[in-house]
Amino acid sequence: APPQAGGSTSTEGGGSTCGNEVTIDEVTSVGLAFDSGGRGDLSFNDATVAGLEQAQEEIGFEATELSPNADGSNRGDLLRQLADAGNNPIIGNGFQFSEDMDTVAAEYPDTQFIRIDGGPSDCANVAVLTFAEPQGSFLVGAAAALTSETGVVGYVGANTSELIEGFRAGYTQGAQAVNPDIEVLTATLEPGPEDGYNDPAAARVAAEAQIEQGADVLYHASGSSGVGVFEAAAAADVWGIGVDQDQYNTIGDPALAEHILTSMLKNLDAAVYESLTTIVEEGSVDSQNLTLAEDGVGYSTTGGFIDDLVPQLEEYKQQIVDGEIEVSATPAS
Amino acid sequence: MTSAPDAAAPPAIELRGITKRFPGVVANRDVHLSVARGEVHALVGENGAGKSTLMKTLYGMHVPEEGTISVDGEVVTLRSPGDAIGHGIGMVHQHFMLADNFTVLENVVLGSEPHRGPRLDVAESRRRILEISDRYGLGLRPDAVVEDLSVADRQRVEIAKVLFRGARVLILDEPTAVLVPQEVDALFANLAELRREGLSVVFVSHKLDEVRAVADRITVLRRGTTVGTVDADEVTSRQLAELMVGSELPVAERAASTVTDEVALAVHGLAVERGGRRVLDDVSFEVHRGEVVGFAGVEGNGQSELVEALLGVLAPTAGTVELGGEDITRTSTLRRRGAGMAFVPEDRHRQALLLEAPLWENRLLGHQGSAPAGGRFLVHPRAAREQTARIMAEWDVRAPGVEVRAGALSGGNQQKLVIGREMEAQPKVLVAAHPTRGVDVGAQSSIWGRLRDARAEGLATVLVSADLDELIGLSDVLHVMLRGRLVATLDPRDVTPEVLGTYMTGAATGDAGTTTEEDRR
Amino acid sequence: MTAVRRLGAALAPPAVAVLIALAITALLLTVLGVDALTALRALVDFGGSAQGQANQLRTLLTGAVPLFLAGVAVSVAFRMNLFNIGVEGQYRVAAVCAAYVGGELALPMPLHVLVIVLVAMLAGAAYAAVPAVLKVTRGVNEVITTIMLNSIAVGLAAYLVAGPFRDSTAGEGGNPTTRPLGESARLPGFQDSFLLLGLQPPTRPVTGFIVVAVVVGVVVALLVSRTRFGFELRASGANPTAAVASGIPAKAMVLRAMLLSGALAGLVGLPELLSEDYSYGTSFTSGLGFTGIAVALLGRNSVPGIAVAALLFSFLDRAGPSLETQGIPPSVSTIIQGTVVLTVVVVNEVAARLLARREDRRVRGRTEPAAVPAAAAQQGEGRA
Amino acid sequence: MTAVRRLGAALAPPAVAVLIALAITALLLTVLGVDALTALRALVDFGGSAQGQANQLRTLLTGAVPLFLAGVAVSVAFRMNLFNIGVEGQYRVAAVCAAYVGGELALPMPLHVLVIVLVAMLAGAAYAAVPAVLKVTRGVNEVITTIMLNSIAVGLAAYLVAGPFRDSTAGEGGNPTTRPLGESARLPGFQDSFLLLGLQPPTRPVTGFIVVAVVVGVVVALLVSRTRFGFELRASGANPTAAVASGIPAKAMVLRAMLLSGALAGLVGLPELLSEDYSYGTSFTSGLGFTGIAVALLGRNSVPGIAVAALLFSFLDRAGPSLETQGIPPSVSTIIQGTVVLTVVVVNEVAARLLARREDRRVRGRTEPAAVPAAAAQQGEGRA
Ligand SMILES: Nc1ncnc2c1ncn2[C@@H]1O[C@H](COP(=O)(O)OP(=O)(O)OP(=O)(O)O)[C@@H](O)[C@H]1O
Ligand SMILES: Nc1ncnc2c1ncn2[C@@H]1O[C@H](COP(=O)(O)OP(=O)(O)OP(=O)(O)O)[C@@H](O)[C@H]1O
Ligand SMILES: [Mg+2]
Ligand SMILES: [Mg+2]
Repeated sequence: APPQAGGSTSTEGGGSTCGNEVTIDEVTSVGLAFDSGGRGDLSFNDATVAGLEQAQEEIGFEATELSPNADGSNRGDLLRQLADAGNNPIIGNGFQFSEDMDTVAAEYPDTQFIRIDGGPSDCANVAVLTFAEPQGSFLVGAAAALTSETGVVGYVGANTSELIEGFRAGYTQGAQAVNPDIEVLTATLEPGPEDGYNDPAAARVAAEAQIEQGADVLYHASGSSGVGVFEAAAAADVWGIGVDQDQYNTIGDPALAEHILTSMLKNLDAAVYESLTTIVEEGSVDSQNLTLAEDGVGYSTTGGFIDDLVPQLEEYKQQIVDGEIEVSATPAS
Repeated sequence: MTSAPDAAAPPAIELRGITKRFPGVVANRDVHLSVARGEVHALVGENGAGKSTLMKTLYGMHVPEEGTISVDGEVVTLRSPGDAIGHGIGMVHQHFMLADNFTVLENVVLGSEPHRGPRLDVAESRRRILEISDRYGLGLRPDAVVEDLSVADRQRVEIAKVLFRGARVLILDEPTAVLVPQEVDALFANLAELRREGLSVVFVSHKLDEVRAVADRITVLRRGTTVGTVDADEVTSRQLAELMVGSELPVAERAASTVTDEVALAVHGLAVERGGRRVLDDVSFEVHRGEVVGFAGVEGNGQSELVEALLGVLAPTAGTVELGGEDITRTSTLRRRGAGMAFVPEDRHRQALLLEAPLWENRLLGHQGSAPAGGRFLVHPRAAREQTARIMAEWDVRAPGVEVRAGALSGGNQQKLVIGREMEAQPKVLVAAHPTRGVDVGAQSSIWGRLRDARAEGLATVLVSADLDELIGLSDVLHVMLRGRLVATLDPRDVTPEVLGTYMTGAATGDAGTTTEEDRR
Repeated sequence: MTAVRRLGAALAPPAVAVLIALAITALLLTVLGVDALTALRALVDFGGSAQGQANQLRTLLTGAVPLFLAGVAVSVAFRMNLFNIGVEGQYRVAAVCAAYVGGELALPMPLHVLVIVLVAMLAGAAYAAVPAVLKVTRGVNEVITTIMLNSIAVGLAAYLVAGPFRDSTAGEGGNPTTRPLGESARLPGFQDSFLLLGLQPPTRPVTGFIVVAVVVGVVVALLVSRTRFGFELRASGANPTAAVASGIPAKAMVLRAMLLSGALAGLVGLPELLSEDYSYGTSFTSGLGFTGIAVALLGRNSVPGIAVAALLFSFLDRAGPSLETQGIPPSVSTIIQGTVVLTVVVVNEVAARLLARREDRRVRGRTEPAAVPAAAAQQGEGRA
Repeated sequence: MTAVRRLGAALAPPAVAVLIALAITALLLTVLGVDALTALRALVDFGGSAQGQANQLRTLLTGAVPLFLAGVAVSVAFRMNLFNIGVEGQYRVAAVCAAYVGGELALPMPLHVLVIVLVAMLAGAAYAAVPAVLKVTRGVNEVITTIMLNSIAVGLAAYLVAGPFRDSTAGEGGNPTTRPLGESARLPGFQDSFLLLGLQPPTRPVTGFIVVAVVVGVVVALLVSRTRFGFELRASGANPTAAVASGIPAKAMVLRAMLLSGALAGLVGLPELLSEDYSYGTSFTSGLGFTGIAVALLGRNSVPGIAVAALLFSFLDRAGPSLETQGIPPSVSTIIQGTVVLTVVVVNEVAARLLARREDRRVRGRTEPAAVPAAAAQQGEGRA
């Protein structure tokens, strides 16, 4: 069905600079462009796929998935190709789509774009789904501090992008909320704001170094690099903390799963599922920031390792939802 | 035409009806060659006649299109040097094939290393090399790096290499081109020794007197095919030359002096050090316009360093060089060439040619900065092609065209191209090492003629050569080099090769019996 | 005439090669249990709609431009037997410097772009100067220094963009980038000009930097074949000893070749900077320098060959998503792309050899066999 | 005596180099505004506790093993002037094959490991055979073929592990891996043996494959310096024309060198397979082949040099997190690591030259200058 051009008067945000308000009568084909790592990364990309597949089962559209090339230079072209093929809406997975998606949205003003993560967009036809990762990370940080016997916990981040630094910020605050004297060791896999999602070997070396320095709970925000963290944790018999999905379930290796204390859930699947059903129901979708309050983020208890901590964590959660605790998205150092 | 010395036994080597084509060129056509056991067999012919090609065929470096090769009466197929070596054939190449950065020992054993199990037996290698060295008076230093050796030393390494493998048939492609008479005598003594031991030697040379002296039989090649085989004692050099080229044997005759007062090149107290040792020490001389100054010396006594220092490739540790009154001790090679210096190196493959580039690009090399083919910023391929064609015509460089790779030319033709290139630039000073190395008798006399013409027009020449006839015939004054020093200054008019030889080996010293500069004017 | 023939000689082998490569790839695919026909169709598929086709054409061209520049940069050093693995680091450092200077400056249109291009070339050359100087003065192999400088470049660019070069006008938070270029530095592209060729204009313009790439290609081709510098470069590469004896300063040539290579490398990031991103930030493309090595080798160091090679790489890159759409997993599509290039390399090599041999024969065929006086050869030359 | 001196000659330069490198790095850090002392202390910090130190030592050794193997693999080809960029692809293909065969087989202990090692070496050699054969028969440059084969290897390994080689006993879901090795294929490591040296044992053992690495190092060193094969390898690399003229089959040598290099490359992934992961999956370490090139070059192609270089790389790798703990941003720590290696390369080169010159003088000093009869030289030799 040809997309209907809605009135280009945008409501909030004071005047969009590109694209139209899009109304979709019938969702027949949905495009999904992956972040680097592609399908099978056991975390970020796979979570989005899960949401897409759930919606697909219910709604019954055709889905086209495309992966970026090795150097990630073709993200914009992936979106264009999906748009040219008539997909509507089109999902771009990851903040790295930010600039490209806005550019492409201007070129295809009547196609609805959905971006997971990234800064706000000026385009009327771009809906950005963001998550309060710092809040979720706060809770697993608290869990880490409550579990740690050494008073030292670790963190392995993919890179120094704003998004990934947010994980670190929340985690540190959560840990310090429990134990102000706690030492949080941090390691970053890539010096710049890009990549680092696909280097389990480096993650493992970093994690081992932290374990050597006494860390006994390690959190990672590094896509499929995280496997390296879990391997190091399992080998040293300490804890790892998963990210994005419930990695206890998705890691696929029981030996590693036994060392996944909890995971910071970024309910991508639910968000993707919901935005697609919203389009079906209402014809359009808006940007959303999904916080603890909306269950956009959270923590998992699979494996039962933190069952006794749940009351304390729920208390922190409530305080955050109530605004008693404010979680900053930028790390102190 | 006679039969082989021992008609009963099958010939050690027999080539029958060999034809070898390169794209567009028939290098060998229906060639027949038969070498008996214990025979020294010479192969002569003008440049490009196909001698090296034939020898390479025999050494398995390429497979002929037609014809058969028999070793001791048995037809064999030689697909690689490995095969040839397997049949007891060894070769010393016209252009050496040594690993420069390896030691003498390593080079000699390469490919047939003495070993115990998989392990290399260095001690055994050393023992056998020294044995060969002593037996044939090769004077090898097993641990010297080949890179540091003079051309003659390298030649000896190549010979040792072949002997080391116990080759029954030795191929020597122009082995004497860079040897001084004493060394040639020594080599021939060695060959005689080998021959007595029943080895066969095939050797290529342009020096017809030499050929007659040492060979049992001589096969003449012309335009890729055999003209005939003659007994060495039954032929004169003149007859040989006629068989080869149909012209007379050239003589390096002296011409009237054209020496002027004007100093073109002046060298004072020049010294060069290598590895902490003075390889050139306190060398002083002058070259005037219209003068040829010859340098005689056994290889390895500093001639190379002298040439390279004059060219500016080697930085002297002391002394000055003046070109036309201007101090050029510290100027670059480029400037020196620009100021009218030309250069014919001792090793054309290493220092003068781009073997994989077409002839016209080789014409540009060294002259890329000057008109008409080169320039300050641009080069002009068309002009370079035209000039190359002219050089080829005037200097009788035999090649199918200017687009041919330099590496496809025969050795003598490469040499003619290099000389032609340098002379066409009309230099003021020519620094030439072995300018007629490897060129045939006809071309040699024409090159000599041209050098004389240029001298008459004012060219100042520094001539280094192992060919004493050439040195004596062309030079206006002769310096003898020994251990990096000028030990004698001789007048070529009253010196014979034999006398010169005694000076070169250090048997005679000083300036006894020579004239002074004043006398000669 | 000869120019056309030479271009033909340079272009024919790759063309034949691509066809043969496709055949071999089809075989391999069948072995892997993939439907070869579908895969190949997807490979060469430019999409159904005219719009889609135009866009794919744009992607092809836009993708080829930086690869071409990288290939040319690598090839210049190759001519001297220098292996400039450092194009990768050079273009990264150049891009971050150019983006910073371009963002902070305000200049009228053509000047602004010019300054950015110059800064990029200078920065690239400066970064290439390090291995060059180390090689010339200390004899250090350029491969290892450039490998290490590549890794330093990653850190350096990240450090610069996060610190000294960061856009100070942007607030806290957000990923660090340099200040976006002003309008005067944004290169117009080709879009409506497609109409002139009777084609549908793509949704986005083809980068205007393609003009620079063409100019660079022509200049470098002329430089190498027609100038003294180019000749000296080739001679030094072919026979260093002879070059020195011919008055070519070997060390200076190493320096010059590396600086030129680095300056060209500096251009690699500019299409992206001037026509896409307008700043150096998170999504700046990396890895082009490495692909440039393959491009230069595939193009056999000749400028037209490199152009074809860059187009081939870009073509295959573009095909990745098409293959994925056809249900071919990314792993198999990587295999396909690699195999196509590999076969092209081999066939290209064989074809080039055959051609050289034919050319040889053509040249020689004009003259009589062996020992013919050169005068005849000269005539033969004149006749052609 | 000479062996010791030679080892000293190979080891002394890198040691001095590291010290000088640290000094230069300190300077650079000060320029970047980082406290140099803190940074350097963090760099060499092995942690406070004895346990921590033992563990860091373990990380250092474990990290160095595959880098050493990769470096040796690259260096064998280098000796013949072959640039085997393909170690990367070779070890990947070898690892996936070895993991598959090892996982599917059940054999008694030493045999099981042996079979896995053999399969890895065979697979590596087979994958290296492709560029070797293409070079020998078609004259295709090995750099481009290995580059392309690396990219094909990525696809191939992903394809194999997702399809034919996938662990069929594992359920659906989860990421694809090969079937985990049985106990009989899991290499015991060194842990309690630390006590013998008076050291605290690390929490995890050092990979037992270190023994294999040492054996490989010794064998390759002997092979290259003491055997005919090694000698002919060097000769063919240094001067192919001379080698051919000496009857050494050049093409066969290319084949042998590449096959040997590939077989050694096949070992690179085994420490991880046999002592860490026990299967090949998505998290298998990549990039070791590329680092191997830097290691081989830094080690100047000598086995002891490569060992030192591998340790240095592993040391710096290990230091990354320590630096970050000291508040040094990752970008700066990347710069530090790169600079240390770069300076080591330069100083090493200079030192090696000085040493070579001294050695030269020593050797030459033993013989008389020029035209000395060989007998005298022989005596001189005997005297030393
Ligand atoms: N590799 C090659 N490719 C093409 N042509 C070649 C090749 N080698 C030799 N030729 C040609 O074959 C012919 C014979 O050359 P060859 O080297 O055998 O001459 P030669 O008798 O040894 O001469 P010289 O006395 O100058 O050394 C020449 O025309 C030469 O150009
Ligand atoms: N780079 C070097 N290092 C050490 N020794 C060297 C070096 N170059 C030459 N030699 C030695 O110096 C001596 C003189 O050699 P040189 O090359 O000067 O010979 P030459 O007299 O020039 O011979 P030719 O007549 O062939 O030019 C030889 O013993 C040689 O081994
Ligand atoms: Mg010859
Ligand atoms: Mg000499």
